[in-house]
Amino acid sequence: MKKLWLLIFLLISMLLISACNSDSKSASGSNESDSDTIKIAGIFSSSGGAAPLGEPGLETLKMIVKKQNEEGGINGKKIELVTYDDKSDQNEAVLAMKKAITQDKAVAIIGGTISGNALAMLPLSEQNKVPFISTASSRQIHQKEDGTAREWVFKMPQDDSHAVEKLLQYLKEKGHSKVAWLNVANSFGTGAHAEFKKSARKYGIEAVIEDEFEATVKDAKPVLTRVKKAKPQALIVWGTVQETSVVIKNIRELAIDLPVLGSHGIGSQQIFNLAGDSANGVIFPGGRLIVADQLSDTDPQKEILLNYKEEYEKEFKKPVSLFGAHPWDGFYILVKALEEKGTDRAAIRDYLENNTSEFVGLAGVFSLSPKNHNGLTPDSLVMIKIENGKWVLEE
Amino acid sequence: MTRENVILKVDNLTKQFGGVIAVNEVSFDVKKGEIFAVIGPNGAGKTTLFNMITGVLPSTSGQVVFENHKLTGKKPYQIAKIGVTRTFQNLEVFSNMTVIENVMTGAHLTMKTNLFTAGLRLPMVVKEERKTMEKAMECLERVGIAHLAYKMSPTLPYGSQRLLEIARAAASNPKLILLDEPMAGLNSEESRQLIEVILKMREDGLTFVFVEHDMETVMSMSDRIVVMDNGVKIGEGTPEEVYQNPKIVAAYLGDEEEDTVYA
Amino acid sequence: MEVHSQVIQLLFSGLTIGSIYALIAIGFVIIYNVTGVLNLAQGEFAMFGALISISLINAGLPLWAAVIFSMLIVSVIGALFERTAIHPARKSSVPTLIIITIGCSIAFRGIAILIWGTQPQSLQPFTDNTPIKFLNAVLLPQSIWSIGIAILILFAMIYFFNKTFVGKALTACVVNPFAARLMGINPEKMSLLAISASAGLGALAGIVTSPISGASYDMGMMLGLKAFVAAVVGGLTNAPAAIAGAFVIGILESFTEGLWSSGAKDVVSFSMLLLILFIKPEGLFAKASGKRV
Amino acid sequence: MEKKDLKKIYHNSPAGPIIFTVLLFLMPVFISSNYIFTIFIMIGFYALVCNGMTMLTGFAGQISLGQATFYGIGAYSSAIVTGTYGLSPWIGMIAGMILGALIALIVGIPTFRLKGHYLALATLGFGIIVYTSFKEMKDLTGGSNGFFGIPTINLFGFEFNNDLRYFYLVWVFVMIGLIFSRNIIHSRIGRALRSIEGSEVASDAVGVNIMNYKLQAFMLSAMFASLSGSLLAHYVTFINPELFGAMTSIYFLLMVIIGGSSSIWGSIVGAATYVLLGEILKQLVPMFLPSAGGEFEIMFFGILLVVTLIYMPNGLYPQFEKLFSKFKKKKEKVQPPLQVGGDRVASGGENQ
Repeated sequence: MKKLWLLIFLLISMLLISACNSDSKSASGSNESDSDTIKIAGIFSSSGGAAPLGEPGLETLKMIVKKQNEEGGINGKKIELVTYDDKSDQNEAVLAMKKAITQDKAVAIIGGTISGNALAMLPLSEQNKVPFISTASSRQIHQKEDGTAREWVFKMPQDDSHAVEKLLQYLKEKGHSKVAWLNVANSFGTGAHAEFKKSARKYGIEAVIEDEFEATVKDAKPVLTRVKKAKPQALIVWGTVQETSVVIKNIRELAIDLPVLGSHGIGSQQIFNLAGDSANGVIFPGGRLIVADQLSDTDPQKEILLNYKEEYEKEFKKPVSLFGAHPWDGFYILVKALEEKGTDRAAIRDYLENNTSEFVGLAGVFSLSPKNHNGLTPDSLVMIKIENGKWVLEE
Repeated sequence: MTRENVILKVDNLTKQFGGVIAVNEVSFDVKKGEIFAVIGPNGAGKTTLFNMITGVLPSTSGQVVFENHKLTGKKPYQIAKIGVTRTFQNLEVFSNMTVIENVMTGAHLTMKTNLFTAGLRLPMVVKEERKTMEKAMECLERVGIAHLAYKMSPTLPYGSQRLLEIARAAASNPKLILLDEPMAGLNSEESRQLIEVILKMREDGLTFVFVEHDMETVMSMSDRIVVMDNGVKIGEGTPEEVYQNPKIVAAYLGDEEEDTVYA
Repeated sequence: MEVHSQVIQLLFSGLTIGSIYALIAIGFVIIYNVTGVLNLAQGEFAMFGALISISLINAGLPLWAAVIFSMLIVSVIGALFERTAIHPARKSSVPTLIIITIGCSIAFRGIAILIWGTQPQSLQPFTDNTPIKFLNAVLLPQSIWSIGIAILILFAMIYFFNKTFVGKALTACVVNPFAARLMGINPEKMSLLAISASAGLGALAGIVTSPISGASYDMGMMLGLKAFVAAVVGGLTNAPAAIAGAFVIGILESFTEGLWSSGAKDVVSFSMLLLILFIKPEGLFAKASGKRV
Repeated sequence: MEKKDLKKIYHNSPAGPIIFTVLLFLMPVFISSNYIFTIFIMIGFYALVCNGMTMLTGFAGQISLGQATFYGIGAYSSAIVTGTYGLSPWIGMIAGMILGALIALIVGIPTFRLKGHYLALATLGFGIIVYTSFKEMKDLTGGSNGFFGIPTINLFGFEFNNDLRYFYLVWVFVMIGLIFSRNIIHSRIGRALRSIEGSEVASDAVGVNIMNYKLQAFMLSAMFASLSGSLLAHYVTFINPELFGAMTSIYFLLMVIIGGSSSIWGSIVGAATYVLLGEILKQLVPMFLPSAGGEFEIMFFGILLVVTLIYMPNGLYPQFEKLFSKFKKKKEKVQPPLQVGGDRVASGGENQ
């Protein structure tokens, strides 16, 4: 019985200690001397269902913070990075956010890998008036229902609407006016579906069939039989890698000979393993990163894209991913504000909002404003085609 | 036998399991204040009969009437509401409760508390609880195990658990208690105690019907007896009459007591 | 696409999915009949089977060896599961045992994350996967594998339970454990045997599935639940009924998806579960004399 | 004699609960970390759900594998009532509880007609149906995108808009819930529920309408879960269907079993163990297994659940009680293990 007490005591004291000291895996060594460091928190889904998205983000952020510190930090101060894993779980994300704001007293927070988590986290940033730079993609993150910007929240990835509009532009150019729309039945898919319904008409495009498939889809052939019957000119499959692979395979198996378009969520090497040859010919709107070497030399992003790619691949011995790019953009936008305004959160926010224009980042060229806390346009994306295990810029 | 005195009327009750007829058109009447026994060898259909009267088993045909209520087709809890309760052959005390709680559960039907008044613990609930508790104590005193009231029920000796079941049955203010082999597993001292309790309760106006094959108990305690064999009623009468009926003695002793008689 | 070819296509899809459910459902039924336990960790055996076979193939083993080894390994996992979790609690009530299997299922998933991580993996089809045309509908060789294996197992089951000594012994344990013991059959050994055999079958289901839909640590739960629905719908008391139930569920899901909406798929199959539970709890195809449930 | 005697059966010395409550409510005087508050708020949400489930599992002997359904119904009711229609949060809460109870009734009636462990299966299936509905009824729930912009709770102009305030709000509800449950257990209703577990046939014979009481316990558990869901919705202000999936239901059951379903205090122990252990594992495991990713901690919870059921079927709470009674020299009163239905049902089913 004594053992049980001891155990409980130990566990509780461990929790208290860890809570008070906070889990500071700082990039720099120093801990207590607050004035010498600038504390930033990174919250990513480095495990759980969204780990393939969250991990590159976390790694990138760690890498560039280290680099920045090696180059002298910010105005002589080192950056202290505190990181949390939200395990792709909404509750965990809220807890981590809380910890970052109240225990670590972070100056700003970067992260929120998936939209669900970012949406759950952002009320805390608004309440506590802490700048939150989101690396998840939903438009709701930076925009309220009425279309105005959320005061303390900025968002680095393109909106779903950018990707959808880029895709629609492409369809229009190719003259496909009757399309089939399929999306994965989660926030990634339904969000894009809403954007599609809103904008399709503008581009003179009509969906002859709209349906969903599950993230755990095993066989999409039943849905595809209906798609085939509707006789579209092109087929849009909006999902992330795993489910899209299954659907694409099924499309090939049913010998549906139509152009297949994917979402920006499939721009990961995994698609080559999971979908194999079936992926050939799939076209999707994606960031310039994965086709950086094919860009024309006049492209303003080309240089930093190639640099980032080289650094990341050298450090982690694996190919870059688009999801790693968003924290990069967020961090360097933030660095500028920190250099100018120090650690005053309100001043940082104002600076981010008003003084970030034509910032050349990895995802695109950002121009933030009080009305727009994202600052990207559909042109920040390019159409990319999959060909025999390679990305090919499609123009 | 005057009609007004009849409290329980069993009328052509039949139970068929597949092709086997376990109870075949059994009829008898029980009068108010009587101690009435159903005897017969194992497999005679006594327990099946009991289960039909208390609603545990549906009957195939025939009916049971208690006072003016038809019991056939009712569920056990509905039958309990009418005033018929029972004990069990293989002891079914609530093993997760203390002795007094067992008896208080027996008084379930005499109480009115519902989920919300209970949750809010309104004054009327407290009052009712106290009243029930007193009553439960009384019941325990009547069977002579009041001193064990706060023990967990499985810790009681076997005989006391039987008494507890009777106290629990009595707590619901029933008019009729059915006892399923009340003497099974009791030693002679415990049996004697139990008989005393039952006789005492009969004086308070309760009616008892019991199934038993301990002949001694049956003869010493019951007013009237029904004898069953192979699902059929083969005789009825006072203990003396039954003892003197050669047909009954043959059937009963021939089957059941053979071992004991010749051992 | 014409209506009849669409129907045939949906039928093919339904049969494929159904055959996967069937393989897992058989395991449910065997375990349930021999031990009385509703094993909600059954889907995790499929997950282990799939991931282990992929690892073995990546390590250079040929497909057939990988299949056999991973089935063996998963059978051993099943045996360990029986010894450490089910056996010590065999005297507990049915719900307690159900919860124990849930506990094991989440523990299994945790172990899978530690070993394989969260990234989905895939397996090459068993044979060349050029679609076969049939009345304007296509059937994949992998689907034929899957359906074929399910049917083969069905006949193996019938043979096993009716013709072999061990099979009869297992049946005896169900009908009357006491009499079985008198005849020298040890029900505890039978429980071990039943659970490891079911684990092996579950593994096979997982391996067959992975070329079709990939494999990941969390694939077990939904597969297990659907197979469970199938088993209840068909009838938990005997394997052929459960297999029939699995095909019913597979076809139902495929037609719901093909003719109505994919979102409604889960709703339809789980509504079917409730409907069966409420109206015909012994299952659609079970004989009314079924002892269990 | 009268007054003392009631206490003799339910010797609920108020000392323990009062000390606990005082310590808990004084905690913010010593600790002012929002992180700690959040953890306790989470524990409160879960404890409230588990409280209802304890009534259902420990006292009525039924198992629900779909309690997250009611948690979700509460959350979405509150979200829709306050977010979409702009009504008072209290209306949302009550609407959620009524809706939860009604749905429990609809699921319960056919389920309890059947003997055995059907509730577990029916709730499992039903949980998935409702979860899918949350995703599919996009106009009402926002679908997978989630429901955004749920207002905070306001009581006579007092906003529960920070962690400290919410901490008190949640724990007041938890305490009221505990007292409510305790009152029920120590009454006619509690005895009726426990008698079902003790012996279903005897319970029937003394006049307990078993189906009715199982149903009541199920509805009560649904209301607790729904209330907790409402509180969650107003706390996080953003909800999506993922919060209310099958895994959440399983976690609730896990908490109830680990805490111990034979006492309502087990619900707090279970919820606290789940949350605290989860937090600790998150800190510790990466130190030893840096490569571990994902929800690896479910492995520990799974093992803990199995070990608890095999070696400590009463859960952790009785251990606490034993410790406590060592100091207080209390009478022996350990409830028997979670002998949920099963065996008893089988032995009582003479009419099958």
